[in-house]
Amino acid sequence: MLINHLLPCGTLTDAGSSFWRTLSINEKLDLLFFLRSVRMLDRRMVLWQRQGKIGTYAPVEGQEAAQVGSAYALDKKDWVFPSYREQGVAFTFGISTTSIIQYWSGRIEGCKPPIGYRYVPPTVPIATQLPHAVGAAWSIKKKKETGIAIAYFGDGATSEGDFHEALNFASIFDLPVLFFCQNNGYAISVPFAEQSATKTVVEKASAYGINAYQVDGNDVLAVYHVVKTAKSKRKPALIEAVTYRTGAHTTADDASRYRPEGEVRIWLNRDPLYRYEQLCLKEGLLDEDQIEKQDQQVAKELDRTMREVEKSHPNPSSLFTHVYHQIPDWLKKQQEEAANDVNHGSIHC
Amino acid sequence: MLINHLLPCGTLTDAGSSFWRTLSINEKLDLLFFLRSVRMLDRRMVLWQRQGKIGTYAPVEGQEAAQVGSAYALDKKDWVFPSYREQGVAFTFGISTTSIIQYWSGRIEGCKPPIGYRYVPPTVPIATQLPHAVGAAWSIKKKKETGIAIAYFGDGATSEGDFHEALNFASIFDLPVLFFCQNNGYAISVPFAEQSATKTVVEKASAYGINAYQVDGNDVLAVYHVVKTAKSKRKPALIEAVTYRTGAHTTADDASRYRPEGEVRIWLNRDPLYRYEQLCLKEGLLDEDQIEKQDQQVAKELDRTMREVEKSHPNPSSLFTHVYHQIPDWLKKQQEEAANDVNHGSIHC
Amino acid sequence: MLTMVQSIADAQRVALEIDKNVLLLGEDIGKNGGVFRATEGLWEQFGSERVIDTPLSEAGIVGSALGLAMGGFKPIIEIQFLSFITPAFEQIVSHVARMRLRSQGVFSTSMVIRAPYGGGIGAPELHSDSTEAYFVHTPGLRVVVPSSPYTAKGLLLGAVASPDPVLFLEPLRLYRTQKEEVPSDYYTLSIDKATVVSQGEDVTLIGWGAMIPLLLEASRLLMEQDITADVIDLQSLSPIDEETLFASAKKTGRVVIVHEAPRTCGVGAEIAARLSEEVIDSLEAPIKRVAGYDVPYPLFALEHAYLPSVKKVVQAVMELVYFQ
Amino acid sequence: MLTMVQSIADAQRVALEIDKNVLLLGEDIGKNGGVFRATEGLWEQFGSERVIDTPLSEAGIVGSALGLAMGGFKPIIEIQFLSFITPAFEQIVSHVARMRLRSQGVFSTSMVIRAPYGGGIGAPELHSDSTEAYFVHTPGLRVVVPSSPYTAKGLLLGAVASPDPVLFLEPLRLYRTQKEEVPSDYYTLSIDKATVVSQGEDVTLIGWGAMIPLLLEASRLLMEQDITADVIDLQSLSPIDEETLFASAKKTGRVVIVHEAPRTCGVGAEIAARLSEEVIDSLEAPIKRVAGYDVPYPLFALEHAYLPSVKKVVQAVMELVYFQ
Ligand SMILES: Cc1ncc(C[n+]2csc(CCOP(=O)(O)OP(=O)(O)O)c2C)c(N)n1
Ligand SMILES: Cc1ncc(C[n+]2csc(CCOP(=O)(O)OP(=O)(O)O)c2C)c(N)n1
Ligand SMILES: [Mg+2]
Ligand SMILES: [Mg+2]
Repeated sequence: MLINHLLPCGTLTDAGSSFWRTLSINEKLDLLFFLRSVRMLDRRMVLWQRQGKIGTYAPVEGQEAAQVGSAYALDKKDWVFPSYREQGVAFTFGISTTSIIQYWSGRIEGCKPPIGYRYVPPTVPIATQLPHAVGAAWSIKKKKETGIAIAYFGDGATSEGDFHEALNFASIFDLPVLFFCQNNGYAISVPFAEQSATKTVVEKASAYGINAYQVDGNDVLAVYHVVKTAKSKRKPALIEAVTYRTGAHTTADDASRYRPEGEVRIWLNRDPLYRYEQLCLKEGLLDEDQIEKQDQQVAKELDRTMREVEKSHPNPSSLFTHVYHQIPDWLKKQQEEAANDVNHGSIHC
Repeated sequence: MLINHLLPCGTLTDAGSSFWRTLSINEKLDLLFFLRSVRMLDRRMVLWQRQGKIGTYAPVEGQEAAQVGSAYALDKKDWVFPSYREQGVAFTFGISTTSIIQYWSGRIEGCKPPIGYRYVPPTVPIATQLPHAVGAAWSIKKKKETGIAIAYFGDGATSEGDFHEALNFASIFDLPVLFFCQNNGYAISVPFAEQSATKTVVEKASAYGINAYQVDGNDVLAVYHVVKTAKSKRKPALIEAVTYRTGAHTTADDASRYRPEGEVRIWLNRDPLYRYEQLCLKEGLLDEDQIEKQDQQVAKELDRTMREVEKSHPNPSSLFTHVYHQIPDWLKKQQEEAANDVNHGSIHC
Repeated sequence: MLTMVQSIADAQRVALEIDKNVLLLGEDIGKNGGVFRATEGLWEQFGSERVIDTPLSEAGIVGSALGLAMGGFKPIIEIQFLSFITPAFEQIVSHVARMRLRSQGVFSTSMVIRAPYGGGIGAPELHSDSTEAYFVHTPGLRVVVPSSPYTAKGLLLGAVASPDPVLFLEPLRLYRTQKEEVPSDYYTLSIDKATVVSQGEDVTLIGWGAMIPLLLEASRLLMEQDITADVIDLQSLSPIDEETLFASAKKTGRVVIVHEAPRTCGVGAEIAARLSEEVIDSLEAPIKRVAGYDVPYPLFALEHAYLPSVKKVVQAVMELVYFQ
Repeated sequence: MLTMVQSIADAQRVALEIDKNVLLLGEDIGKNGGVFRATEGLWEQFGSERVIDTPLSEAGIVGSALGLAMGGFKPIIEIQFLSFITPAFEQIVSHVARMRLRSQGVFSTSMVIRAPYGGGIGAPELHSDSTEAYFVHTPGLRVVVPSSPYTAKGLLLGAVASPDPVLFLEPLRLYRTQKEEVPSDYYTLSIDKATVVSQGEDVTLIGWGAMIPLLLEASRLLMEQDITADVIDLQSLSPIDEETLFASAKKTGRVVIVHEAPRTCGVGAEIAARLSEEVIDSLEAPIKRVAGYDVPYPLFALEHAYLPSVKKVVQAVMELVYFQ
């Protein structure tokens, strides 16, 4: 049942081999680039949080293949509805690291998608983005566009009513929407077995009569392949990417309180980067020096971006813009009040 | 798949015959009494609504077997969470016709369950009673009581998030709760095929890994048998009683706008009363005269009750009692205000 | 001559005609024409691609309508009764009210959520509640309430034209009480203005929706005692048209605010608070509220005891006029 | 010496000890001890039958807690952050607040819904909202907010003892800012009384939760200018302890109400409305509100610009003192 292309050691399965042959060199190298870049970005974010440069942060580590593989299968015109942990999706889809860093620095500018991109700001309330993706897919269908909508969510989201209502709508109205669940085994501290009476997420698809795919979420090739396939059908589908976050839920969380060390170790041995890197090296797509150089480039760029974000400052007047289409006069009065309140830097003065 | 004991013509199936043999005469006669009484009560309610004696009313007609059969399988100690159409359940379970008439006359007294009965006031917001039943079942389990909780709802309720969350909880915590769905084919005007991508309600149980039974909802014996069986397992179960309301959604609704006449006719031929009455007559449990006499008795009692309810008047002070455990002093002030407002009979004076 | 519910259907017909991106979504709004017939004939005219019967799933309706709005459509949603908006509460307050801001103006949130509300017609439990204050307290939304067939059509088309999401509350008690000339063409009324529906000198009566006929009746009765009233139909509950309220309060020096919702933290509280912040020195008496009691809306046998009445309003005015 | 979050854990420990019908339900409250550690150690002490990790399902949690309450248990629910109460909004307003009334007193609705709320700690989006007004406007509920470790334990145990359902809002900004002597035994504080935490003559400052330290600081600064303030910690937002507020307002003649929620239709509006109804003739200046702006709570980089500050409070007082 679990679709798998690439084993933890970096060996292709039969299905993996045939998919691999269909890929261009660029695709193959891109996947590696995104995987490595996302990990680098993610680790820096954790560090920057510790240094007080950004706020509480939700790390991706361990889930890079699920995010990169799925996002790489998307087209620019697709609608993307991420939750709060999708930095890997954002980066791969083409969202700037500036935006990503700004968002986690509590800066609303970071939410603004680049022109032409239908990349929706991260959704914090669990499962609420699923109905939005349904609506966006409906707009695609009604306008006879070619794209799809994809909603990203965790295993935890499957317990919410919005999950149910969204899948039901998608199915009844037959909409081109992919429900992409990263089942990382936990909703914060609660293991999937305590959240769901079915052993898998895909089993739930039968209540809605929609297609379902369970895929090894640490296998970037299988994820890429599955999402590409599901996308091409232009039908609602539930995709379960079985994965694991090797770090904490957020930088404010202590995962050792609820996860046995042994479990983490097992999953470290299934690292999504290692296996794909091994494959690329074996296949002679590039060598370790080239990887190293590429990494340095990315690192430099990330650090430069962080410095830039730090230099800029938020403007209190942006509290008021975009709340309504235009700032109404009555709200302008409050905006002036805020502008006059020069000491806005601190609550205690 | 569909469990059936009694054919529309009044003939027992094989399964029906063996169940029939296990029943006492009292049980057999009770079922007939309740079916006939509920229909009589229901028809009178529709009439009384037309006469302005009660408010908007949701008729049961066509669904009597589902309601009587299920309620007759319950014990006094069971928790019952009805929706707004469960007059048949209420009557069979032992709720007085006074209460039923009061409720539909807009009188809060009609909501009060008799002492010792865990019959909860009708729930109006769709599907919201399902989590309550889960909680009540949880209390049963925790207190090691012997009963179960049952939630009544329609096909429409399966589209709501609360349906999903309730079934998930019931399954995870393994609670003795029956989810009894009267699938009457419509949520007001919307046919089930437009509400759900699965053809049946029972298919949805697989998303929660719970037992499911689909039963002919117009077959009082099959319903009684299924609920008895499910109840004895003390496990969560989803029961779909396939039925039809032959009347309108409520007295304010015109069902001919959205239902073909032919469809209604088909279901009139599957009348739940006719078939069970035929069986009883054939089996010689009683004759038509006895039925007639019994009916007259019930009718007299109903009319007497209606007159009594009409004679009594609601007390404005009851707006304030039971909002909190005790009426707080600040609310007593409002209560006095209301008491002093003698002309409370009309908004326009 | 149309009733309010007919004028609302008519407004939606016009909206569907002039803008192909307008869509209707809701429970029983298609073939059935809505439980109140507020979408009567529209499914027949525009088909099920534009007048969409949905499953019984308010969060799903509002959430997917938001996705449709982001995708360039303009959904008009019917929530069958205002109380049944609560399953969609999260979608409304966490998303509909915020998506424009969160996306920094990139994604549209333009939609109208229609809901019949209020009491007085002997409806079943939870079919008569007035919960407008929840939404007035939620920045990013607009809240509009008509009080007549003519204003209903103009305000609803104004709401549809608004790029902001609008909660459009329809006082169901007025759905069929009055027939009025309603132009069959497109016209809009401003959705952020109050209207002075009757002019006077001694007291300002503020209300909306089904309270307006009641305030006019109270004002007529007061006239018999030589007390004349400004009767203000608030119409826009969010934003509140302060200027109109302040001007009237300054003129009369006495204010009574009337609404069906429970008194505590109702919209009346906000109006009273603003008046007491801005025009307190013009007031000759305390600000009075005539509102629902602080109890859940009762089953209908007692709704008349719960609701504001002409008598309660007149009494409140008398107390102010003879204050001190 | 305990912090507020420790005293809240301690209150729950005591509640679990003295009443075997007390149950804790919530997301991550068991093994993890709660994301803020407000249930630290309780799962270990009382086991998973009494300290229950639930699925991520707020409507399911509140709805099944109501069923448990009806069945004789006393649930204490943790909602992880107040904004995530919205999926349970229908269960709370249509059922928890009404089931006692609907069943005419037969079924208990006694439960406590705890939720951290408010801003000031740089939390992610939707983790800092103050939506107390929604619940204060909902008859049948009580709403309580502590402002110190000592009051937190006493009020929480008071809430648990209450037969009415209580929304217990915990100002997360104060979770760890202060350590205080907190008796380890059982004690309760009245959950419907305001407290005058500091006495003065010239102005009344009204607030709750995280506003209290800020009001005390403002009062200290004002003292330097010979302005003395009554600082009132409302504590009970529903019901509102009018007597205490009226007495102070009559004494000082000037009132500033401070809260984090958006100004429009916030609880401040209700307080202002009541004062303007009942003590208007004692006021020497308009009633002022210092509140959040009428915008969604911002991402954290701007939260300090959004929130009430000592400076804004002092400025509001000055305007009142030098009024006219
Ligand atoms: C409606 C709602 N309830 C609670 C929370 C708090 N919360 C944030 S993340 C989380 C766990 C989510 O788990 P899952 O869906 O598996 O995603 P993961 O974090 O594992 O990626 C919780 C409970 C929330 N954001 N929204
Ligand atoms: C949350 C909610 N939304 C809408 C309604 C209005 N409403 C009352 S009954 C009904 C249809 C219910 O259909 P179903 O669940 O199949 O039950 P049936 O009436 O057929 O017995 C609707 C939409 C409601 N009561 N609650
Ligand atoms: Mg997870
Ligand atoms: Mg039905």
